[in-house]
Amino acid sequence: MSDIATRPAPSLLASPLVKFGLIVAAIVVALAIGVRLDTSNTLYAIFVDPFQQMVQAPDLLVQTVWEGLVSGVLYALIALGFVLIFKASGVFNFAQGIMVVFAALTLVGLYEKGVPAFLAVIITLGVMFALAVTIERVVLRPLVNQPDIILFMATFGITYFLIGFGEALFGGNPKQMIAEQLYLPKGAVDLQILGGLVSLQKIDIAAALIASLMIAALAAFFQYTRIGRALRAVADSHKAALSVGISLNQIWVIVWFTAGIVALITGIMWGARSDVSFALEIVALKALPVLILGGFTSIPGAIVGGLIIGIGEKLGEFYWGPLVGGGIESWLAYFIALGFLLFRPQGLFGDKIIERI
Amino acid sequence: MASGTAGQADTFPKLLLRNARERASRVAFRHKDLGIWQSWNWAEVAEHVRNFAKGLADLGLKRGEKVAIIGQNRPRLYWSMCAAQWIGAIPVPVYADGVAEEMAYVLDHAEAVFAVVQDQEQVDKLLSIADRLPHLRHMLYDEPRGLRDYDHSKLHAIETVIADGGRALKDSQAEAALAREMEQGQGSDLGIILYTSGTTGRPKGVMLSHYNVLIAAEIGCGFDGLNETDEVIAYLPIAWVGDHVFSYAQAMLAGFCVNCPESPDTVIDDRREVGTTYAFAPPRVFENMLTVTMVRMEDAGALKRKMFHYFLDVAKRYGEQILNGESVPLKGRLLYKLGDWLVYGPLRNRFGLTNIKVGYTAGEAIGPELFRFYRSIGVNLKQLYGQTEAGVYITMQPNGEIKADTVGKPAPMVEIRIDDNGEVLYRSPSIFGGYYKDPDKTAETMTADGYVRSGDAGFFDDGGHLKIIDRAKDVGKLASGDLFPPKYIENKLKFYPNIKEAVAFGQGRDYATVALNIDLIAVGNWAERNNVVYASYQELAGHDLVYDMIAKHVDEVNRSLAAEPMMGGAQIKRFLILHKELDADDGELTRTQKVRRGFIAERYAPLVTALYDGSDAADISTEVTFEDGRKGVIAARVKVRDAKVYPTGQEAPSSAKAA
Amino acid sequence: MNAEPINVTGTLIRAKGEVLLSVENISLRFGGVKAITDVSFDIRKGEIRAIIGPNGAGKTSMLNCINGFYQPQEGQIVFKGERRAKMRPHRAAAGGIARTFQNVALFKGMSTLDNIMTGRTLKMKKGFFWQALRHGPAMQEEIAHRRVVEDIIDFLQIEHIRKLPVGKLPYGLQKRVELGRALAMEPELLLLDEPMAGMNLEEKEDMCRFILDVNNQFGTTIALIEHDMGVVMDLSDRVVVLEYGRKIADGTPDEVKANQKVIDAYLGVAH
Amino acid sequence: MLYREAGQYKSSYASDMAVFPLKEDRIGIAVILAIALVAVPFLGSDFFIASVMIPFLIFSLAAIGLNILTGYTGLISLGTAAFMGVGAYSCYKLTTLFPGVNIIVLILLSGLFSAGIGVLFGLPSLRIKGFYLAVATLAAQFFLQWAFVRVPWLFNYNASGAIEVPQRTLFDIPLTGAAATPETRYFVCLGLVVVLTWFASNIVHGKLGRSWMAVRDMDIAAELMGIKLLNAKLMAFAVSSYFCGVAGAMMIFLWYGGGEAADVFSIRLSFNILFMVIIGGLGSLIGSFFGAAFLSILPTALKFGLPALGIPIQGAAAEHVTFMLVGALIITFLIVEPHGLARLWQIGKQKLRTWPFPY
Repeated sequence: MSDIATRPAPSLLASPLVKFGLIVAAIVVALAIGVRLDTSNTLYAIFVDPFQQMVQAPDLLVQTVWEGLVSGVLYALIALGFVLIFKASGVFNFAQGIMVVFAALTLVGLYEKGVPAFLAVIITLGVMFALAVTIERVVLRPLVNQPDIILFMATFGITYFLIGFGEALFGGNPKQMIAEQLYLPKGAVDLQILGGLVSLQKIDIAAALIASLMIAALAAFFQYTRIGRALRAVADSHKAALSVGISLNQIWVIVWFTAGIVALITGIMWGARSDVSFALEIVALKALPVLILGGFTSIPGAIVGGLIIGIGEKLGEFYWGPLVGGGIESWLAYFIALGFLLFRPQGLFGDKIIERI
Repeated sequence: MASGTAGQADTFPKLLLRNARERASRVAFRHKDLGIWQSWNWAEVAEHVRNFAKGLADLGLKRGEKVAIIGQNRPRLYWSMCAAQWIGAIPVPVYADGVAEEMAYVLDHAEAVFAVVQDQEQVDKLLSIADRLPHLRHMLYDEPRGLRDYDHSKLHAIETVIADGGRALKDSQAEAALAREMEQGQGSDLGIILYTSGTTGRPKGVMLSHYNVLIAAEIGCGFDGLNETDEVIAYLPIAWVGDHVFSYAQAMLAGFCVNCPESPDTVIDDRREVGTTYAFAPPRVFENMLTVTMVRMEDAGALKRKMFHYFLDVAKRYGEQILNGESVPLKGRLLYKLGDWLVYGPLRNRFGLTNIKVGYTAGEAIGPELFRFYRSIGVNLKQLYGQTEAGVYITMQPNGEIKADTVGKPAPMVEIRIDDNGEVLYRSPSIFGGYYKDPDKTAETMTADGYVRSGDAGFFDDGGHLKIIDRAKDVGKLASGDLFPPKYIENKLKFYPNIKEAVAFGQGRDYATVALNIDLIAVGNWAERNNVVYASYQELAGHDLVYDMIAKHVDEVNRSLAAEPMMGGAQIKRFLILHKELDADDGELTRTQKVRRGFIAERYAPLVTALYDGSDAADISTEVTFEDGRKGVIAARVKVRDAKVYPTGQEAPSSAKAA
Repeated sequence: MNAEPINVTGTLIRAKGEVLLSVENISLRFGGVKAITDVSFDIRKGEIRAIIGPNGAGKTSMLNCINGFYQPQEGQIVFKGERRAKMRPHRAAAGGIARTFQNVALFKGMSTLDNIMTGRTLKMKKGFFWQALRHGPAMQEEIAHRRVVEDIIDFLQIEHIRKLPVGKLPYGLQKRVELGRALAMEPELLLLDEPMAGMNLEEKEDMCRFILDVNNQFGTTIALIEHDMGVVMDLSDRVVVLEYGRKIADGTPDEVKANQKVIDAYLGVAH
Repeated sequence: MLYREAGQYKSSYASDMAVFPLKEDRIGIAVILAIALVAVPFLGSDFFIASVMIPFLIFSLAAIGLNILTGYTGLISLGTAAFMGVGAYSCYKLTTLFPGVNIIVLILLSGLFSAGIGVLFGLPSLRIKGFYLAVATLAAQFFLQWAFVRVPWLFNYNASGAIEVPQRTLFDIPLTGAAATPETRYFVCLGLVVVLTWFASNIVHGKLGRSWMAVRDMDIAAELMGIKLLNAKLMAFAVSSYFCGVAGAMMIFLWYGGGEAADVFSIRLSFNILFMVIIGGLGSLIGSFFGAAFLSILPTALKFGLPALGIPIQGAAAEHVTFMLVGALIITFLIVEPHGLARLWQIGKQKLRTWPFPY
């Protein structure tokens, strides 16, 4: 063996300082030229007006940020499911979104069949476990040692199967989440701040709390249990995990089940805010930009990324959206991620990407 | 026809010009090179050869001088033959894979002044023996690779010589002179000297005139109706008379296309690509193809294998009759059609024999099973018997009269006589003019009335077909005075796939016996199927069940010997299976894999004794050379079995049942 | 192919006059790790130059600098009289530098033929629309380059694997195909990173012959990294020895062999 | 078994480099074309032509487009539908701007706009690979989909927000619009698909195709061959988007009609085409056809096939079953043959060539 050298990832511009300077300079120049040519005050509407609004109505800003925060939490939860599986098995689980829907539908469906709410939760957990085992048996095991892209594609298959399966069982219509039966709070808390009224939904507060609790629990699980440590080991090396005495197959079942639990909780929270429907599948795609921001293997990254995307998206929609006809929520997250990719491809917390030659 | 052609175009250069006139744009030569079949039509070939001839002449080649040609089958090497003949020089093709020693002898004996070779390898070989070739003036090579830094004062690229010749021919006077030079050639001129590969003694230079070779070519072309649409692949040594006649003379005469393979390893693929219509191969080639087929089919799915063997059976039943144009029941015809679609057609395709009009095998005896297999799947395979001295053809199998165990009837224009000692003598217009610089040998071989002694013993069967038994000098006699043809017996045994080698003893003894080698692959397969466990060749060879199986083969051979005239006395009375494989490294085989009977008899004397003293086993220990050159000793106790002998002169009982 | 003076059988004279490439005081760091420190040497036209050294000596990094994968922090590389500060690999390729990799870097999904054809990319000029037609000029261009590629296939004796996907070929043949791909670029300077790694004796001999033939027939200048000292001593005209990213010796094989530093650093160590 | 290769030799590089060097393959292609040209339009019912053949052809073209990007160049895209949409909307704008120009020309031109947009969204591909690039293409998907609804200029400020397909004719035969018969639309589709497939085949077999595959297989070595990575990748985006754009224009103008333009170019369509490429076989043109046939015909076949077999299944249930089946098939395919139908086809062909031998 000769020396394996590493090659720095190519960068558009060598120094970040230069890069930043150039961008600022470009914006200033563009503004200067733009304002001069601008007759209908478009540039004013983009670069000045929104900030004026923020300052003038801070309560609206807080309200928007809060809403962003809440949807950010939910993005983060979905992303968390991705990260768990990616870390432990290297599979990029596209099906995480549909698992959320599926878990929520199962819960609601069971309740509608007359199962008591909390029993339904337990049975749903059982279903998620069964799903994890099935996926491990039917999909992952036969595909072991295949390239990542193949496994990625396989999760597309899982997604489609679950969509069909879920719709066949529970029908395609949106359903109401059984929030009350699960003792989730209802109504809103109105706060009088900054000269305005900020309305916080209790369910949102609960969601944020439960999400935090779950993340703490997961962290503890990874830190303090044998299985948790094994899971962390497997992320580094499969052999290391085997030496802890847990088979790879078991680990897969465990992470997929854990991701299933996360999915169920996400589903309950999300369902309580809107309703349970397959539209969530598209929303779940937002986890992708979250992951890009946070890095594919970092749990804190998933959370921070989720929050950034959630808040950024809401702010963008509220202050800039009307300028272009609204609805920019649908793509803004991806553009934020794209911008990030160009300058920090490894994400906020990711390791530096090194190409080997 | 013979005289007609000879009158107009009585030499090969003249024939070439005739082709360039009559079928100028038809492809004459193809060579798989650089990934595609590079082709030249007759006009281009004629042009090249003419320029080549001029180039050779300008290098100083004179009428009557000899040009050695060494290499694999390449268009330019064939052209060099014609170019030499153009100016009256005599091409001497030489076996390319021979050691430098052998090459030195031939080149020196032929007094070759030029050598046209294929590549660096041959150049190096010649350079290494240059001091022993005082006559050699120039070397020409086809492939320049690696020769860039060689001294080019006496070394030339063929391409350059051709180009130089082409430039010189721009001068119309030079052109006319060259044309006159060519016109001067006559059919009776010495056309080529072919050295026979010397299994015994030094190689002998067989001198054939243009006329001799042309007649030979005509015999073949007329016999099978070859014409300009045919395709042949040239892959056998250019120094061999067969290749010279098939790939040079007949191509020139009939105007068909000669295809040169990319390399010796790709012949099968290349043959498939070209789809030859006229083919020649020694039995070993056909045998290899069949073996590979059977081995590959073993890996096929059960259903497909079943289907395959079912249709092979159908072919065995009806195939040959259909090929021979005999009447076959409708059901057989339909089944054969189906089989043709499912099995035979694809098989012919894989072998590259889809378009085959006629294929020949010769050189050694071909196993009847093997022969019939190819015929049954619709390949018109035939045997011929020939010799360099005959300009190849002595006997051939006419369509519809093909029998596996004969070599056919006398070829057109050939007369055959069997001598008292059984030797086959022949006479025809294509026989050679004598051995080069060896009048004694010539006199020995040619009788006063113009017959040539073939050196082979044989007899005609009832249908007038010739059967070759063995080399005349090898056919011995038992103590009883009965004929003992060892090779004939050995070949009969070797036709069984389970038997790899056989050595027959019996000269001057009371009866004939054989020592055998089993074929480890074939018998190994059999062992696997029959749950016979073995650890080594030795163990397998000594196994009783193996002995039983081989005994059946010996029995069948005895039956067939008993049924033939004069052969009944040579039935095998006792046999044994040798404990080791005969090996060229141990001197038991020649390098061409022929058994050295005398040496083996000496080496395994205790076993031979046991064959004749009635004991049922004997101890033997032999020294062997391992692959890495170490020597060791193998010791074993070898069993001897008796075989049943049948009364002679009548059909052996129940042979049909056995088959 | 430049015209070399022709000599009597077997021997050859290489024109080793002008400097084709010179490396001047190159230093390369990865973060805090110094891969190469202040190394200078030159490669003359027509020679076979070996770069040797123990593992981790910075040999591959050196090649990577030469063909533009890495940009050294200090020093310069002068190629054909042109001093360059920054170099991208495709620019190096256009300038006439080809290379092979230590661990074969073939295009695994493509056939031998297509792999070697990619080496002709730079020389193919026909535009997109002709390519979309694949007739006329584009086809003629393809054919012309196919001819060149066939010559290389013939040269390297890989006719039989012409149309097979390279991914399934034995390692020795893959190395040969990779050499073929580099040759297809008709490079002036050929960088070979351990061309004989992982080969058996016979394959090594073949590869040696090919390297010599390339140098001899096409006049290609060759810089190679190799571990087999016998091969290095037989093949190369001059040898540069690296250790821990520094040059410790430079000269003819005999000189290098006799150098005490080299003996200490390298030859004494079993590899 | 059907192959008789003996005698099929190549004496020129042109014939050796032909896409179908074997006579049997050429015959096969000719037979398929003959069926497509004669048998289908004359024997097929209007329903078959309009609901099976036209969608199949259009999906095939889109799948070829994506295959160029994903299969040949190794760049994942989840924005196929959006690029198709660009084609459709460009075509609509072109028909209003140049009403006199033949619709076929406009469909072909509209691909160019798609190509341009494709290049724009392909720019990040120099820096990012794999999943990351998938996200970049998702940005394209959602942004463009949004634009189709929110930028009124694109649909000429129609109150309905829909675009309409005007009637356009060639030699007085209506090609588009309500008056166009399924047969006519089918012939237009067939012609476009055949010609564009031929172009695609030429490109992937030439220098550009080799460059793409080189980038896909080993980008570092490709760079070393003098292939400029950015150029090769952008070219892939451009060509791929062109094909998708034309397919999108065909989809609206020759199949759906304008009313649904805002809805069809959704992420789900992107996924569908991706599945076609995967099931068909990455890096195979013929695979694109297989994949498209499989996934475009499967739902129709289920919807009408299962009841015919006596399995009672309602419309919605059929859709659910289709989803499950597609999902299960994707997984099955990835497990059994990750290289898709094209590889199975290739193996089958190889078996036929070596018949009766197993290899």
